[in-house]
Amino acid sequence: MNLSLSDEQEFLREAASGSLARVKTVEAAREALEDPSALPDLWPLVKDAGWNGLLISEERGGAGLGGFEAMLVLEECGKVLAPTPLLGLLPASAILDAAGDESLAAVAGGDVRPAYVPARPPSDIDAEWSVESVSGFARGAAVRIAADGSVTGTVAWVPDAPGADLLVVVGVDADGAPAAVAVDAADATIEPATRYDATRSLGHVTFDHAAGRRLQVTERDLEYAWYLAQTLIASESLGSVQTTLAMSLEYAKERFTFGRAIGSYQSVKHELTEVLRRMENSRSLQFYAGWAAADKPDEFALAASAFRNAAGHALDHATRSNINVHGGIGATWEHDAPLFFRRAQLSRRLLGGTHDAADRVASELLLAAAAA
Amino acid sequence: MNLSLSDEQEFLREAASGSLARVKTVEAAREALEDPSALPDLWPLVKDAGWNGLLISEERGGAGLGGFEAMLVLEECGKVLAPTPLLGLLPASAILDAAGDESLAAVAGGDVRPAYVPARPPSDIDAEWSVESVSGFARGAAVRIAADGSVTGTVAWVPDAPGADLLVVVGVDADGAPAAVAVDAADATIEPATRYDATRSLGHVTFDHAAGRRLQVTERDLEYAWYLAQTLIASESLGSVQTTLAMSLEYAKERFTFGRAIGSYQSVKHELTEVLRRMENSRSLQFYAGWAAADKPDEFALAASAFRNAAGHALDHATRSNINVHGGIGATWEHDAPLFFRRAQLSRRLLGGTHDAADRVASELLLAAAAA
Amino acid sequence: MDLNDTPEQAGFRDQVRSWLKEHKGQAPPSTGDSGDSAYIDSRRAWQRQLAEAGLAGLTWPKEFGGQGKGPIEQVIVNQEIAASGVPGILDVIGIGMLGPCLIAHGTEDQQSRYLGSMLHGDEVWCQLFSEPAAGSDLAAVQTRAKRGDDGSWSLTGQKVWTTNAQFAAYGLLLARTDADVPKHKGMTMFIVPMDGEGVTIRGLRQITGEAEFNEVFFDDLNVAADAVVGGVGNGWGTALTVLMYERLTIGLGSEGFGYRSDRFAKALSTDKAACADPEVRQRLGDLSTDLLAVRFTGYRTLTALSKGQIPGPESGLAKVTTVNAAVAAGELLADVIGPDALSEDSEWFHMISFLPGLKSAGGTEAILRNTIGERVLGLPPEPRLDKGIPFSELRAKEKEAVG
Amino acid sequence: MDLNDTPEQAGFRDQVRSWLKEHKGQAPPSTGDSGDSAYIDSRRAWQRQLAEAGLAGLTWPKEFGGQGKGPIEQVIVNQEIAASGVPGILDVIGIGMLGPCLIAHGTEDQQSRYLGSMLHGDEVWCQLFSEPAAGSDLAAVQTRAKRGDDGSWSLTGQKVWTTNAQFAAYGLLLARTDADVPKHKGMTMFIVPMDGEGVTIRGLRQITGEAEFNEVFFDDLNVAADAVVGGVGNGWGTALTVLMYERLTIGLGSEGFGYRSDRFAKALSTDKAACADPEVRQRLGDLSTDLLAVRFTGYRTLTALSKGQIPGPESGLAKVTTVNAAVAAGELLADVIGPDALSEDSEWFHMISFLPGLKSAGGTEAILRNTIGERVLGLPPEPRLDKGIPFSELRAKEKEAVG
Repeated sequence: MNLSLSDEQEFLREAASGSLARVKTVEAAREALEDPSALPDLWPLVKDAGWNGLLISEERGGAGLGGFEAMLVLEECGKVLAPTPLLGLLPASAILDAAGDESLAAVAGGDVRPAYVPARPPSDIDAEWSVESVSGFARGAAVRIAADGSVTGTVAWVPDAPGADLLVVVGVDADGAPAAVAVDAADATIEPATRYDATRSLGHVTFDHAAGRRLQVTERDLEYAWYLAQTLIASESLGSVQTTLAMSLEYAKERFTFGRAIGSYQSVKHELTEVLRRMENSRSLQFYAGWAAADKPDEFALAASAFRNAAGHALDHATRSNINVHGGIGATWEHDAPLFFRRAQLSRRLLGGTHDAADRVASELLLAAAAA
Repeated sequence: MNLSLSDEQEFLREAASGSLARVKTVEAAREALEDPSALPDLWPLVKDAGWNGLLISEERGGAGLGGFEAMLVLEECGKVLAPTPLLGLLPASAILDAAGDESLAAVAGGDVRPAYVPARPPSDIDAEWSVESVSGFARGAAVRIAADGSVTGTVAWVPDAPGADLLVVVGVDADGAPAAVAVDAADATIEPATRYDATRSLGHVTFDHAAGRRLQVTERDLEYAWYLAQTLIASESLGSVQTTLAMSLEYAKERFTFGRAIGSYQSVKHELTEVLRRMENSRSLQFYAGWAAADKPDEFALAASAFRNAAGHALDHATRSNINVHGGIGATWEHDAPLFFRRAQLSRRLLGGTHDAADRVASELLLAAAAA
Repeated sequence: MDLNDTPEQAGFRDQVRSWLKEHKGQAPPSTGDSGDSAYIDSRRAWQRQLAEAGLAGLTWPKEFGGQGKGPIEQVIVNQEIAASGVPGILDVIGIGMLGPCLIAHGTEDQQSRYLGSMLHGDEVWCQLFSEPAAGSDLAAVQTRAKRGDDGSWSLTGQKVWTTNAQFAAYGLLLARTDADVPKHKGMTMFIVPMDGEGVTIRGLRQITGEAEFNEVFFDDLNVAADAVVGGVGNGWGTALTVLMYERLTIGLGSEGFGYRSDRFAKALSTDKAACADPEVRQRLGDLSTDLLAVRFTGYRTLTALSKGQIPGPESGLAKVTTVNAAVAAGELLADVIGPDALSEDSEWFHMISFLPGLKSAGGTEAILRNTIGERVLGLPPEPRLDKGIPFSELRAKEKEAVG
Repeated sequence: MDLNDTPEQAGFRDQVRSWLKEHKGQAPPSTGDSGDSAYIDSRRAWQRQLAEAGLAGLTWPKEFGGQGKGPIEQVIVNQEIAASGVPGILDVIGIGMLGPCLIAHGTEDQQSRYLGSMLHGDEVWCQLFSEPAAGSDLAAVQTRAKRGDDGSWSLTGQKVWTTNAQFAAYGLLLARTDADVPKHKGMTMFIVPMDGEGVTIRGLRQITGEAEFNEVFFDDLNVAADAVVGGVGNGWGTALTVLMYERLTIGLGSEGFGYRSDRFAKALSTDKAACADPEVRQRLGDLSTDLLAVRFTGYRTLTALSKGQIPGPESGLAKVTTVNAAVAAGELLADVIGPDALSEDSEWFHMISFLPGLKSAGGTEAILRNTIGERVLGLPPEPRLDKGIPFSELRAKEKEAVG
């Protein structure tokens, strides 16, 4: 029984923390709300660190690391709201690596930046692969991949699609079976769709018989990519929770009211303990997801969905508590608290959202119960 | 603008409180968990007070009062967990009165005790009248009323059915249209189904081509009966919340820990303020329901459902808080707190439950939005 | 139980309604840019019209230009103004809270100098109580007033969360005049000119990006001895009067800040998938239950007012309910609509962004629950560590604890 | 990151498993009536068998009959016992918490007299700390111990929430020996015979109707001077040792009291209407998320234990999560199944009824959050009004305040 980080993992985390600390990402997150050009370009930093090749096998020029290591890097990004393109890149690179695709050397070398155009796997009550809609409660149909590899359809709110070179698209073939293709970004229409959180690059991606290269992958690979993306956005949230809690604690210790530090009042103390509780639960589920990614593939869907659900809610709760603890000042433009609040509100609704993740936890458990 | 009780209403409430105070109903609620014969027979008290004729027109021998007055009486019953048969009787008498039925004199005189065998009206997304199932999440089909008035079907968890003389049954005719019949209780099978809360008389009622007397009522009358029942069980809950809060407050003021009365701690203070908040919200909605019952029939479904939803949750919250505030002692057999907890857990799941009431609030609002 | 007007009230309502029908063509738009002086001027002019028609200062005594009527009449005016779609008075804070305070505690000179031009919108007022280190704990104000040899006062300090400061003529300011006595005892209330030398006003941007409040800095502002309201050292009592009128104004106010269940239901009703989803319906049902309750809590408050009672602290619970239900509505709408609900041009952007801060406006929920637990439920107070200690020593202690 | 056993651990697990396989036929049923002495005797005999096989007191030093192993080996034994469906030791409290306290603080005579028979189940022990007026605030115990001229002690008072008292031979009792010093300083720990003269044991029925705990009354019970554990006046320190081992025992315990998401999902899976309902699914998904997290929090605790660390107060958060998730599960099951879920013969009756009380067992959630807020997050403590005040004066103050 050893649920702790290896020395290599600790090193990876510290290196990530160190290189991200050299950029004023949080300040940029505020400025970019009014001036998108204020966002720093972190692509050189990503390449320097080799994160673009993190999930690519060593024999193909990558680092050959696993899902858990990717989560650790995203957690560091989440701590400082760093606008890296990793949420789109990493699941894409995992699919490309599974397929042994010809683009891998260029991706590992940082010459080509891929982005994942996701589709959600079926559940116990929904037999279809589906995608995000531009608007409204109903999910959209997966893009259709013709026998010649050409692609048609729309996927909304695709992370890191703007500026990507290569789109790794999950859809269904003529028989409704899941499939994936690589599409040159120039052959798709990508409508930038940044909302509320300037650090989150999003696009609505539309294909109109776009030429695609079929990728030789299994259904399992495509499921893995979806759940990997869930764990990455969850890890970002877990990172943001830590920063938010630290901010709350600092203020709760130094701010006085009625002659006492506000952190001595039960209402504040218990609220921050609740943030800690949710943070620790999310941390535990990150370990579950990391372990399942490597050693227990049958539970990865359950673990990743539970992690996503817990971390998304933890961040929402933490950012609201942070504003509460700070009183009015926490709701002002110049304060950092609103930036994390914006992150929480948007992130919770991407990639199926925490709502879908909770449903997926139920789905996995009900499937297992029915099979038992 | 005058949202307060009239002198007559105040008198009705005080009289109810006074006569119920003469019976040790709370002690009986505990004893009856092990010995059902310990329950007092409150039927003579009900007749003395004239509550059996409360909703029957004066010209038919009743008091000719309205829904709001009925709510006030049930609230007093709820304060002391009094096992009166009013939850079953009052909606039944309202239907009989609307029909001008021949049984009214006997009901008003207390010689015949009727019980309402309910059916839930359709909603925006469920076109059928339906009834409680014995078990499981799906609702049951309404009983079928043949052209000759005979009735077939089962309705589970019918309040006050055991011991009733006359069943006022809501069902659907051969065309699926709602209808009501009066059935002699001897012609039905009534399986007693008391659970968890010994003060709540319940039965599963089965009709097998039972002879029934068609009642000349409108669909509106049958809807009214359902929503009236919602407001009555909600009023009981509101009464129970008040007793529970008083119990918590007394203890919070006299119990000391770490040198302070526990009520001085924010965790206790804020939890009890939350009980107050929910209680006051329920009270406001009781006024809404009472006003709509008399003056705004188009909003009665919305008002009654909102009241039911608020009061059911308020009581659940209040009884759990009460146990919390009392610490371990509040979870012991000899304490009164568990009796109110039992009341909360069972009541919230009868007559569609708070769950259905919340859904109905949505239904009414969405219907209104679609119509606007 | 009767939700209808009495015959007298109905008559008054008819009067108000017909005046509004006749004059609504002259009204400015209900919303506008508060930094645009032309818009503000149009609102001043409209307030003057309302005042001259007897539709402003309803509850002010007649001798001060008011109508000498009761709170129910004020509500009738509020309701009719809302129903006709025109804006109400510009200076809600002055007429609702600060004017009544001058009526209660001001000198005759102050009353005759300020109340008329306040009522007619010629001079708008703002409330200068909160400070960065004195929010919920208002008695901790640090803005310092020093008396000069000539009896005039010099004010230095910072106020925050000031609504309308950018176009106000005067402010009512709570300052510390004696730091060597316990904190509730060393304060005094002043009238200050917002264009005085040493006054700097700075917009304070919120999450939304809009400057809904201001910070106001005082650097050695000089005011004459007659600027004191209610006597030197009596500032806390004077402030409590303002806070009591604040509760009253909120009690008379609209139903829950415009957060209405029918509005949310309408927005959801066009999404058929959402309308058929049991979880969406539960959430809509629950939050609507709360908002409907608040509406009738408002009627209960009015009932109490019409009987001459003043709303107690428990009316603050309606704010808690409203804000939390509106947060739940924002959550639901964003879940159903998706990220576009968060777009700056979305109908819901402001609500979703503004509510987290609103939760702590006017005292945090925790302070409110403390007050209600103690004053309404009779629960014992928290131990107070600041009782009887000179203000200057308190500050020193805090600094030491953090240092 | 590795959830698997090391080779040594795997070897030990095999050993345990094969012993259990061989002997499970001799085990009594896992549950039975604790008032039935034949059943209790069968559990004693089974504990003796486990002890003789080296499967009890794993972490006790060898010199006291234990195995001198680490906590991970204890977990392995717990897991294998649970997996094989046989009951574990009868006297979890004695072996997990009270024995270790005697090992730490007891005299040699006490150790040799009591530990062996405790380990073998011949003499079961109970913990006599809580009192009606000393629950969360354990240092407020009022049970009085008076020293006689011969050095023996006379004990009078009432204890409550005592598990196993009805068949225990001895209890470890916290009593006040000096009321004239501040409350943490005037306490002493005693070994008391449960069949002594003046001891009355009464079952304390819970909401469920079952007597899961006892009240124990002491009326002038006489114990000799050598009944003191850890020295006169050192009772608080001795009690803290027990509480530390309590946390450890819980940390080593099963996953969340048997409240597992797969069990709840199985119960729901047969109701097709419920399985297709998005609201039911959200609730199942949310509570299962929490229970899955607790499982891995347990593994994190084990990781810490295997590195020689002792679980900190934050492990109490797992209890909060578990209890609240199980309450949510009870709610959901009752909503889906209907009133029959509340029937006494329902699988869920006990859980639904027992949980509200469990929330306050072992300190309320509020106390737990205080402790974690202060010790883990470093937030400042509440002002303590009882500091340094003699216990007798505290009581008098309280009485005055209520009177």
